[in-house]
Amino acid sequence: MIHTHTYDALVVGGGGAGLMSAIYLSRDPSIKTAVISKLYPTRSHTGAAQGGICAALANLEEDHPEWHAFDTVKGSDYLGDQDAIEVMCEEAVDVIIELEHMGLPFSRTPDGKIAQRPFGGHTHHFGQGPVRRSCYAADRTGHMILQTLYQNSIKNGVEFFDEYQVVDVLINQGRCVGVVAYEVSTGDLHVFNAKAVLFSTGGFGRVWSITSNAFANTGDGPAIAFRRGIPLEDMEFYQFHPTGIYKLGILITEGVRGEGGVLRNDLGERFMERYAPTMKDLASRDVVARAINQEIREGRGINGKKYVYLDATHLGKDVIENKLPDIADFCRTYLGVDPVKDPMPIQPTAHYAMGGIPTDMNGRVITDASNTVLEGLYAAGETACVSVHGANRLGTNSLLDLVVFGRRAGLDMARYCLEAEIGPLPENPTADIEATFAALLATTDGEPAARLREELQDVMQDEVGIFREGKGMERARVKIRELQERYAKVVVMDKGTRFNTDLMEAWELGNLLDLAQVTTESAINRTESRGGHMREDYLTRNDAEWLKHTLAYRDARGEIELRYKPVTITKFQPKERVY
Amino acid sequence: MSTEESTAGRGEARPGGGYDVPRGGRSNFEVWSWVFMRVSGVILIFLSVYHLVWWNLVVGVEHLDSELVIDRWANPLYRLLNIALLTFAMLHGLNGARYSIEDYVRKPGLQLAVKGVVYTIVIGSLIFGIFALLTFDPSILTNR
Amino acid sequence: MAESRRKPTEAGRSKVRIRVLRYNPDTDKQPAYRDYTVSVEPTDRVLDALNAIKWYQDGSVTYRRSCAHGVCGSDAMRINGVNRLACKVLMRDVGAEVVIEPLMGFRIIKDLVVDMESFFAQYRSVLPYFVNDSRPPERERLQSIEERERFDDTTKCILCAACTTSCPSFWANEEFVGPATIVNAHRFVFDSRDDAAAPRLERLNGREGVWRCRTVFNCTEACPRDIRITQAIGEVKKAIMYGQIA
Amino acid sequence: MAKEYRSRSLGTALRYKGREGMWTWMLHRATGLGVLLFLIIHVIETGLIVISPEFYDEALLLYKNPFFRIAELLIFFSVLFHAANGLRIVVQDFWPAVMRRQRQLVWAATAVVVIAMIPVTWMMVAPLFGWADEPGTGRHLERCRSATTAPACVLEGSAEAEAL
Ligand SMILES: Cc1cc2nc3c(=O)[nH]c(=O)nc-3n(C[C@H](O)[C@H](O)[C@H](O)COP(=O)(O)OP(=O)(O)OC[C@H]3O[C@@H](n4cnc5c(N)ncnc54)[C@H](O)[C@@H]3O)c2cc1C
Ligand code: HEM
Ligand code: SF4
Ligand code: F3S
Ligand code: FES
Repeated sequence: MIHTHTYDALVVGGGGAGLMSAIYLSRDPSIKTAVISKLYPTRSHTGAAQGGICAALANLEEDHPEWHAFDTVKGSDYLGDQDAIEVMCEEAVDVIIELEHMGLPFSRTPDGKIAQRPFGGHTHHFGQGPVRRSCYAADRTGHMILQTLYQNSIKNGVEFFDEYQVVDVLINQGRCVGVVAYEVSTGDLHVFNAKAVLFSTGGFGRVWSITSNAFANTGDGPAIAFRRGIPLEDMEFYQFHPTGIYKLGILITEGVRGEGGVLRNDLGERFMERYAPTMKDLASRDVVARAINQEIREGRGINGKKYVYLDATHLGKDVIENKLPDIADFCRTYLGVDPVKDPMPIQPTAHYAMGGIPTDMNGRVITDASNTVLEGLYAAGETACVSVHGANRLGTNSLLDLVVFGRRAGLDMARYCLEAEIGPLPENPTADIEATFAALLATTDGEPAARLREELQDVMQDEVGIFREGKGMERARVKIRELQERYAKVVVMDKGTRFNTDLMEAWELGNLLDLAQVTTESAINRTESRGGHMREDYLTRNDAEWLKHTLAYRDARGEIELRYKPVTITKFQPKERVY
Repeated sequence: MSTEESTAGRGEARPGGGYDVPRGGRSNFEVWSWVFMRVSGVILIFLSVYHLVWWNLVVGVEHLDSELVIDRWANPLYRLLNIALLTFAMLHGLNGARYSIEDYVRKPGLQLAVKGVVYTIVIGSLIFGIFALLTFDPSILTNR
Repeated sequence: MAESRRKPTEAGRSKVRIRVLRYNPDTDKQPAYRDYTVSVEPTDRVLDALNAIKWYQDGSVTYRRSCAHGVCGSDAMRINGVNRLACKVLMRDVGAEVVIEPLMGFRIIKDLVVDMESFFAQYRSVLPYFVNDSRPPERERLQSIEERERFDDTTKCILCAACTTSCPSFWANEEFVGPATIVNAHRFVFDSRDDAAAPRLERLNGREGVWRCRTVFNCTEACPRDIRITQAIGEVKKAIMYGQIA
Repeated sequence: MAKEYRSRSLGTALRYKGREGMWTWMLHRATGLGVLLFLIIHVIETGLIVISPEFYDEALLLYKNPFFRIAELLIFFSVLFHAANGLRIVVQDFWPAVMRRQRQLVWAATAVVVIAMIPVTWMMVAPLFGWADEPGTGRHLERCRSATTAPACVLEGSAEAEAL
């Protein structure tokens, strides 16, 4: 059955970015807004963010947005667009105060202000040493942001379509006119016709096998957009967080190191002193993750295995119980390790997509190097690439990205909705997706999607992970091709219409495959090392050739075509990066 | 970069009041009955335990007879204590019964009927008990 | 993660029988148990075992999940008779036979997926959001560490519904707002910056409000976030009581 | 729409594996209702005294039936348990902070009941088997000796009669 709805603005995804824009849209009751989310919004992965959200509030010591901007630019390995970074760091202060006014229960300083703590890569005086910049609510900052934004959406009477999975975007006559969503509980298709659509569907960490990302983080947004001819930017830059729980990938926040935790190898050495003499354990993530992998490769993993220790035992019970209670809980639950007494076994874990759907500073999706806007389509959050994170995101800057650019997108959509007319739907808007589902359901004798997914995740982890190298990535390219062919014969065991998550998982696998392919192709082509993209066959950064963004397109034959786009540089000229 | 437009109306609900004040039952009946349960309960600890210990352990059920009861009721203080015990226990028990009925009898009509029956029985026996204690004439013993 | 840990080469695996209460209203007359055997490691989560069933044995087994580490609140279900998050229970803690059933008191949509609409409707009924209509200061509203601590516990709620669906008062009476709603009211009632305690307490003072709570503690025992729910409810009751009769 | 299925009935509670708080709640409820039922009967029967003391004495024979002793014990236990547990609830209600130790509180209240029930059980059950005197025998004999009007105050053939 097919239902049709008409709205002014549609927000796809109920995470931090989506809700922030929905709150702004809902301020004007004349704009009919709906949030469509495949999970109940409070289940979004923003809730998993732990450490904090940075802003130069200077509540505890001197700090300035320019310092923050510098750190972000340096963290991005100079690939971030500096105009956007400046906007983000300027607006950070205001948006944090706004969140506080929305009720967000930040931890407090003794004089009642928002508390702040140091975080990886955040420094004072342009790199002189760590600064307390990360605002936090114990170690559940993301949870509190997500809850607060959801609460405010309820307060503003935002309309929600919960457990509706968007499966296609409708682009007609050069502008976006809506989406198609699958109502999970009934299997019905819904066509949403709208003036403006925002994609804020989060990340796609499920491409890798060791990941901090949720099962739901399958990159539906970018994959849908990509298939409809929208490019994806900087997909080769994927962040591996240094400290994931060994084997499980569950994140141990950088806040542990912010509070004074240190990394140790099998010899008990605090090895980060060798890799980053100034910032030590608080160097930027790419640097720390690589250092850990280096230690492991050189045989100094604990007992020769693929992990090292994150040691917080010297912090004392009070700090751990009060500032890092959830981390303590994870360690006790999943490892049987009490961080008060024992070090935590950690290994780098796939964490954050710097790349995504290219947008301008108002969240408008752009389709080429000259920043041509695709009317009516917006993106924000991890799904989008503004690009403020460049080649490597600093800790706490993602939550900031969500709220700053979620807000900007919301405002711009509101403006657009007031002046634009609703565009006509394309003919037979559900035909393509119906065909896709029918094909998936038709197979009765084939492989389970899970097997393909595992093989994909393994090859991506091994060949397109922290260390990359031309030959390995070629192998990955071949493997992904093979998997894409096998995907045509994947079998969906559940043939019903009611809450068919089997079908959805199979469809999501298609997204993972496409994104893995774009990531691999973009990475193979970039013959340098920069930020999260570390190549063993091209060990250094090469600004002369590669100080540019990648834009990946899918051409008519389904092949990937790579184009490039210049980086915006304002104040900070590229320099060598030392921490 | 300009941020002016974005600071407008931070943290505010949408104009025209985006939220409704929820409506609960406006009565305070539940809080009062809750408090009554605690207060009567604590009083009942003394009254009921005393009552039980006295008749079961001090007097002994084997030795019970009307004379003993009449003897005791001759003292107005004991009669008052008995009235208190009876009243508190019945009202406390009645409200307790209401909790259970409201939990387990969910059909509105049926609930009303069951409540009617139970209330009648409990209040009826309470009135009967108080009536007995008040109208009781200790002289029946001597008259015999 | 789960995927790589399920490789059959690893040692320490054992076979476990998982008994799932299955129900698809489109095809089944009533819920029925079905048994599956999976090979697990002691440190696997129950969610990993369910995934192993869904991915390789029976794709129609249906449940919600997302974060896999106890922070999103998707996968509350009844595991060996008690409400738990499937991703927070390790196989070594449940024995060789595990019975998995949906939360009690909600309509079953399919298998372990229950209809949460009434749950969220209850939640929305207590103004679960910050209200302070006075003009905000230029910077943050100040709040002391102690004032912040006052409601810290109840900010942890992930709306998983494990508490509400473990509550005998709720099983009996679905109009009872349930512990989760009270927890979320508590979070604002005791926030020194908030101004709307009165209407929230009024709602909770109603017939189906806090007074339906019989301090059974099932909620507190079930809460995956270790929120001291019954205590929070007690604090709300006291606040109403002193507001109304003292 | 297909048939709606949800688990919501009296039996539901029995399918959940609750802990201390849950079983004490069930017992609290059961004992409360049980005692209420008994109270109603008790009031009616005692009230009879107003109508006719003789009739009351007849009715008392029911209590004196040895099998009824078990019921009396149950009522004793019910009131004690309900009282101790009720007190626990009241304490928790007025000092919510003690709920951190809620399981211990349950065990403490239960311990009080169990300890109190040991002598009570002995005193009420032992006489049935002749292991001890009926409670209050001393007082009773005292009264019989000084009795002027007491009708048949000593049970024939009983230990008391011999002692007299
Ligand atoms: C464990 C962890 C810890 C982190 N800690 C920090 C930190 O301390 N500081 C920091 O700044 N950043 C942190 N990050 C990064 C940051 O949390 C995320 O990048 C960010 O939350 C992403 O938010 P989002 O709104 O873009 O997406 P999400 O919060 O992931 O939300 C995505 C939404 O899209 C919906 N959705 C997805 N697909 C569809 C579809 N097809 N149809 C409809 N809806 C769909 C989902 O239901 C969901 O509501 C952390 C990330 C992780 C994984
Ligand atoms: C002896 C001292 C007593 C104390 C301290 C006491 C205490 C309490 C308390 C605090 C409650 C409220 C429970 C709640 O709200 O969760 C309660 C409930 C109840 N009481 Fe008592 N009570 C006592 C005696 C009695 C007596 C004598 C009766 C019978 C007539 C009785 C019958 C009930 C009933 C039926 C309930 C309702 C149970 C429920 O809702 O689960 N109580 N009692
Ligand atoms: S209070 Fe605890 S159990 Fe209840 S919904 Fe919140 S997190 Fe879940
Ligand atoms: S289980 Fe229910 S009765 Fe109260 S203490 Fe928890 S809400
Ligand atoms: S999957 Fe998120 S709580 Fe279990």
